[in-house]
Amino acid sequence: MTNTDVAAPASTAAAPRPEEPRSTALKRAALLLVRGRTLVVLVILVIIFSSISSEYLTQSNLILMTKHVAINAILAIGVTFVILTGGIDLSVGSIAGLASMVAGGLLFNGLNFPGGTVFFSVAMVLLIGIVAGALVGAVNGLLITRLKVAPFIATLGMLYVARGAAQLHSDGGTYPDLAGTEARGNTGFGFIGADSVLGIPVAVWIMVVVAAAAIVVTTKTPFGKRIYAVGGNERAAVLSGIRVNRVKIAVYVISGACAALAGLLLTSELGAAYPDTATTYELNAIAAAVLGGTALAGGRGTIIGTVMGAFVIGFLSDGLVLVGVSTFWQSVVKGAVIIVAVITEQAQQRLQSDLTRRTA
Amino acid sequence: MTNTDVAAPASTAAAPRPEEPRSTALKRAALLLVRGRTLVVLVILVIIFSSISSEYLTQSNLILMTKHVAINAILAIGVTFVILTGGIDLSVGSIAGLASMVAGGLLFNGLNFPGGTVFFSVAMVLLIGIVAGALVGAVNGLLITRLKVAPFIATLGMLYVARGAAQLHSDGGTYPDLAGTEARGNTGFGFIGADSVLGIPVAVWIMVVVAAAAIVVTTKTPFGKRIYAVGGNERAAVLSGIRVNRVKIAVYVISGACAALAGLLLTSELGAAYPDTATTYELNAIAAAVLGGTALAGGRGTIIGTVMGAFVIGFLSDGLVLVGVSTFWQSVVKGAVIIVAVITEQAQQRLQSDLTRRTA
Amino acid sequence: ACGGGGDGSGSPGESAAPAASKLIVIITPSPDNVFFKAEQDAAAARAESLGYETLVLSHDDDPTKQSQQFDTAISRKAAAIILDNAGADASVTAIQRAKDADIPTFLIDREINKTGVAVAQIVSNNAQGAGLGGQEFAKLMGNKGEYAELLGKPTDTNAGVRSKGYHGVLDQFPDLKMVAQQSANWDQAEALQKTQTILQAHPNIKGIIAGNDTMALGAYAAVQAAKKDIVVVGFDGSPDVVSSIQKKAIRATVLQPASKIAQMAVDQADVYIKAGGKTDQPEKQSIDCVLVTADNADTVKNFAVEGS
Amino acid sequence: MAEILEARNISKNYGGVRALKDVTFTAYRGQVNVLVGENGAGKSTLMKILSGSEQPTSGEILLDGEPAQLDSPRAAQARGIGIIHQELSLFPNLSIAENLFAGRELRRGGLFVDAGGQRRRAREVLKRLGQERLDPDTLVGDLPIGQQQLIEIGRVLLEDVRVLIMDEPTSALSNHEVDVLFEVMGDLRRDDVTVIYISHKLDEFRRIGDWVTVFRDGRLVAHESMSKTDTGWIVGQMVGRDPDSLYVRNSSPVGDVLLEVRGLTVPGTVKVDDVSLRVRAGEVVGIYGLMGAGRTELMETLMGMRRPIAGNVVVKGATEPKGTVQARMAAGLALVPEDRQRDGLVQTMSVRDNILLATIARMTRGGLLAGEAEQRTAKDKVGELAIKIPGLGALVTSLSGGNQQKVVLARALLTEPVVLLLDEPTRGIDVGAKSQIAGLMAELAAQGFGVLFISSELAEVMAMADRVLVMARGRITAEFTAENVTEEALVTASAADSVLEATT
Ligand SMILES: Nc1ncnc2c1ncn2[C@@H]1O[C@H](COP(=O)(O)OP(=O)(O)OP(=O)(O)O)[C@@H](O)[C@H]1O
Ligand SMILES: Nc1ncnc2c1ncn2[C@@H]1O[C@H](COP(=O)(O)OP(=O)(O)OP(=O)(O)O)[C@@H](O)[C@H]1O
Ligand SMILES: O[C@@H]1[C@H](O)[C@H](O)CO[C@H]1O
Ligand SMILES: [Mg+2]
Ligand SMILES: [Mg+2]
Repeated sequence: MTNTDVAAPASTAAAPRPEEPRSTALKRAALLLVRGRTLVVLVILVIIFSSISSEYLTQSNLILMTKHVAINAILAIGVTFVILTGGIDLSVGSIAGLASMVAGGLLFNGLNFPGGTVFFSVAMVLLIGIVAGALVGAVNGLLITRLKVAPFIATLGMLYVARGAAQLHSDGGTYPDLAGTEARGNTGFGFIGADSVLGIPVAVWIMVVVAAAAIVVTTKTPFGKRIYAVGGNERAAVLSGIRVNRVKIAVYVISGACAALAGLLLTSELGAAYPDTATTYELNAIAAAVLGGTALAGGRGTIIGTVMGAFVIGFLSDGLVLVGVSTFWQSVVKGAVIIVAVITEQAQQRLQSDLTRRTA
Repeated sequence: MTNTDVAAPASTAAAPRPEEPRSTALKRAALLLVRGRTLVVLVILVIIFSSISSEYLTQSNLILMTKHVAINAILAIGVTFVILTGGIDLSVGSIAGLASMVAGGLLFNGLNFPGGTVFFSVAMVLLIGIVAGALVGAVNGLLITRLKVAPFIATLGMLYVARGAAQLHSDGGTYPDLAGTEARGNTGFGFIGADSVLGIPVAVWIMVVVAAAAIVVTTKTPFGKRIYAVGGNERAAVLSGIRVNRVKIAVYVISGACAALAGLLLTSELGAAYPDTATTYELNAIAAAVLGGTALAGGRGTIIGTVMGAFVIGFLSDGLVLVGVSTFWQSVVKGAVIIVAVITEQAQQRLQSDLTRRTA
Repeated sequence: ACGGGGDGSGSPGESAAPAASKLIVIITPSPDNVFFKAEQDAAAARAESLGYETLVLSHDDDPTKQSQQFDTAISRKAAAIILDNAGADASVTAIQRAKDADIPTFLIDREINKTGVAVAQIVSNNAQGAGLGGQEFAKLMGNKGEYAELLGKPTDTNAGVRSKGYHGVLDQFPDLKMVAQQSANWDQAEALQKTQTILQAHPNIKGIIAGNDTMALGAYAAVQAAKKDIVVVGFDGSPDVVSSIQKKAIRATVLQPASKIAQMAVDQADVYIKAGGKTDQPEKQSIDCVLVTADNADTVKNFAVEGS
Repeated sequence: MAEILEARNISKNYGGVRALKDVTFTAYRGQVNVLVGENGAGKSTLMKILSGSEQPTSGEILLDGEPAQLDSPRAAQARGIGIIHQELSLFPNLSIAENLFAGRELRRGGLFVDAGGQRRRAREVLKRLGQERLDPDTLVGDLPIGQQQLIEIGRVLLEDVRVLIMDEPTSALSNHEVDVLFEVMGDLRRDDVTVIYISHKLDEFRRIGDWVTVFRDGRLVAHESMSKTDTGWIVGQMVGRDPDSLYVRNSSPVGDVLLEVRGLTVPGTVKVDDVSLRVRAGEVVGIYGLMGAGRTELMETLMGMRRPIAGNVVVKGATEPKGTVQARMAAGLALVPEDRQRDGLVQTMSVRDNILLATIARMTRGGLLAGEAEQRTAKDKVGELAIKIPGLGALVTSLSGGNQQKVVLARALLTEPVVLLLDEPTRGIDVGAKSQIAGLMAELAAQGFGVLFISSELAEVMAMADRVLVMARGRITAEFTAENVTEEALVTASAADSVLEATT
């Protein structure tokens, strides 16, 4: 019976087939629901919290929560690149911290030459911070591709090294005031983290730009296809002439740069750089990617899913604070949501493969 | 030239071939060296530190360092069971914290019934703490086997849930005094963490017992062989009639129990239970296992290697403190040592597979 | 472990021969917070000027790490330990262990929940300071309106003492209404994000009182971002907050003489070492705090009011 | 003729795929029951059901006439049913002895593994399989594939089996090893053990089988005593048509030398030793050899996946010095690998993405992918190679084996190669797909490509190649033209120790 249906060409599958419309239609509805699973989780959260607090669903709170989401989303987008190739990056929190200190040091102390001290413009400082993050990412990539260190270990080692470097940068201290001075031509660091444009925080705009760029790169460029190929089957990728090592180094560089950017946003918002900036943020970033449907084995996942995952985590955390839940329950609920969301992911996959078989 | 040698049939390779004994002998020596690689790293560390500080190689300092190693070693032994099956356990630090609070609460407050309060003996409290850890491990195992949640995610979620539970247990507070009273029959909790027997701290004895038991289990029992089988080829394990799910649940239970034990030792040593006990210790435990040669992909690794790995990390950290290296440099050096040790592991594997091929 | 219930004077009855070592180990939380950096620097400088070697460590608020650092201090036969501890209860055994090894510990900044273990507990008078801070906050608020409180780390007694001190004053004003209270764990970034969310939930908030200055800085960053006019008061008197007060941003803080306390601890340790196990000070010593507002901010430098 | 195991009215659905449709199959006691059929016909599925690792959607299983509940591999094992799976299911990280006893370790004192006992019995089994020189402590991962397959067989010999299912046990065995296996099977039959044997190698199973059952498209289409059948009949039942035109021979005129290999040498376990060869335009050249002869290694080296220590590769008269995959691809080589699952397909990607993977950079406009160009290119290739797909966006894993192979071929062709390297292009695919692939090779040669392919099947290499090279131990040991090649000559040369002079 159903057998003919397997062979049916794609073009006819769209048309409803009279033999078994009911269960298929139902299953299709279910599929639609689970495909947008992360969105569904998010909507449920919003409904719950807004029924508890009338402040939750206000425009200003939505904007604020989105701003909080931005930092983790940017970290998570970078990490998603890495995970898509089948790797992992545990060092993003530390890289964010290091970039924060590099930028903080340049703004606060400038760069000391034997001949004197140079101060850079804010734009230059941001660029240097991001480049620093990208360089650390490149070291990760080289360790992984050239020295064949497992990504978990290479980036775990880097987690310690980069954090230590951040602490050494100021001997443990904080760069307290990053406002800069007119004389030094380095004012305006607050813009990216604290200002708004058209009523939307600059950090949110930056997240949107980063996400859009990442979506284009992953879905519309040869490089993007190669990322998926490397994660899907590395040996097949090699045989297809893909320079697997280059792709891998590139994703760690992207991850490092995103981490640095996130660190800089955080620092700008705070107006101070301290070496423990973004400690343990890697876990949130990885959780966002996985919540959004990225497979840790590589080859499967989307940027948009990751962003949704970051929204779920952020809207959840802020909601819990807003309604006054204690920090401790916040931790429990967060862990439970991560697990539950992934359980539904499993359900989705089973249902989906079931359906694509019969409707493909 | 070397070419003939590669082609030599397996059977003749065992006999020394006159043409080129030198390079083979050299390679064999090298192989011996890399097989005990973690030991070599340890010896190098000891040499370096004792040449800097005369205090390093004293008996009392060695005992002390070994005691510090004990906690991480016990955690790492548990994690090794999990990694051998190809899984990962990120929740061990949190489980240690939870067990600490469970025990702390029982000693400090007892168990409140409607009818009154019951206090348990220290032995019972220890048992309950360990069972609590084992239960959390069982939940991990069930999530992973029944609900098919990836180990990374299941245990990441549990990292938050168990930590939150630990905090909720005392509403964030510390159980300050665990000495117990004679009246309540619950004195002596300090024994496992703070006392010595025959000049050796009890914690070290416990580590020795746990390690010995783990070695026997992994190398001498059918269960141990099955752990390696599951990690080596899970599908084949299923087809061999191995109850893969049971094996997996068992390793998470073991890991949870070891984590709890480590948490209890820590608590006993501190004489107080606080909810943040052992935060982020999972990273050190995983690092010890990997340093000791356990492959994150599963199927390869030894308990003894893990213990050596824990010694390297512990002797390194303590050495850095002893010679007065700043905390920040400690972090950098530790990260670097993790990476470097794994790079040599890669070298070992290449050399070893090269040699076994030719000497098999 | 039966050394409890001492005489409270801080000098254990008999002491062993003076330690041969000239090492003073200084252990504090992470110098991320300038307050602790100031402690470290002041203690180290004073110890070195007195001819000691120093080993400066931070326990990052992890009592286990602190305990292991104590072990190291013991194994290096330190002459004394200066400690800003990682937990009022979880630090006791480590200090006891040091005492059992004839190494005196001098606590600074944070107390522990036991006497007779450490030789000295030199802390600022948190209750008195919080009273000052509370009064100033009430005054700045005009004795009315909604406010929020940011609490410190729950494991740190100072967090509780300060909160109690604040409320001892604030609760007397019926029109002052606390609408939110969250712990930000002494952390700047956490204070920022939590304050932002609190401001969402309670848009009418007129003031935020924080348990220390790093949290006040985080809270103020949130206030600034929200472009609101909200009174922020901190505690510590850290240079960053003092300069913020000069700019009329953060409105007040309570200065703890961090450097002075650290120096006192070293001085007493020196006396103790040289006198073979005695100081003439009581164990519990509290140093009064000073209110810092725009009026006297110019006279404050590095956790000290000039001329005082 | 007692029936011991009977599957009655078995159907099996995987989601929407019906792998088995109302199959009733009988295995006779003490006989070798052969199962044949095209790829995907459902043979392995039925065997998985009989051995407890899959459950039927409907139908029942009778053992000794009684309904049997085989809900796990353990349950089947307990009833005396053992299976050698089609895909090797060994533990590369464990020793031979540990592999043999995995899941049913010998015990000492009830608690501990009796390692000594296991080793002893392992030696016995190895001896029975003609591998007495193997040390039971050797790691299985260090063994060549053929020996691994023997270990897999050894696992079942250790069990007390009454029914032994062997799903393509010889796919990686050399002729000699096949002979040993058949001797063992003879012994088993004498011990009244029932064997169910699956193979695609027609000449092979005819030697050993008592009964033959043919599957087609999930149904059992024929069941006959072996002696009453001939090869033609079997193939006819399998493909549902006349088996005449199985292989198409290339007959295009030969042109310039497109690929010249000189003195290529690669060290390693399986090595390539001083190999020289030429492939001309319009020519189909086959490489025959035993497992481990180094043919795959040769191909991989040509393609830049391995580093030679000596020799060079000349494509269209120009030496290609860099030896990276990219450079070799640019020079005009393309490889369709031996193991398409491991080296060919990206399982997580669609048919379209898999086809375009190697040439994706050409599909851009302004740096971004041009969707229409992708769609058009992929569609053209699908049409050209007559690949059967549900849609270009479907996951590549939803295709049948033969069609997956064509997807990899399509990708290779898109790189516009001058010489195609095909490593076992017909391995594990059924007779129908084989003849299609053979036709494609001839067609490509006619278009002026050079084709160099590897095959382990005598009949196939003799039928398809214009010229046959034989490799043994990394060396080319003989060369034949289509006219003068004989089975005997190929077999002799493939077992050669020294380099024979080419007999052309
Ligand atoms: N786990 C599975 N999920 C979905 N479909 C499957 C699964 N296993 C087998 N099939 C499908 O069932 C059908 C029969 O497969 P089976 O492996 O039994 O074929 P076979 O006769 O053994 O082929 P071959 O000769 O290639 O080994 C095929 O269409 C296959 O794609
Ligand atoms: N002992 C071994 N260790 C690791 N890999 C091996 C070993 N033996 C074989 N292989 C690999 O397994 C694959 C198949 O090996 P096989 O024995 O078929 O070699 P081959 O010479 O390519 O054989 P064929 O000529 O049949 O292709 C090859 O990629 C080979 O490199
Ligand atoms: O007293 C100190 C300071 O207030 C610091 O800011 C946080 O920790 C407290 O113990
Ligand atoms: Mg099959
Ligand atoms: Mg091959």
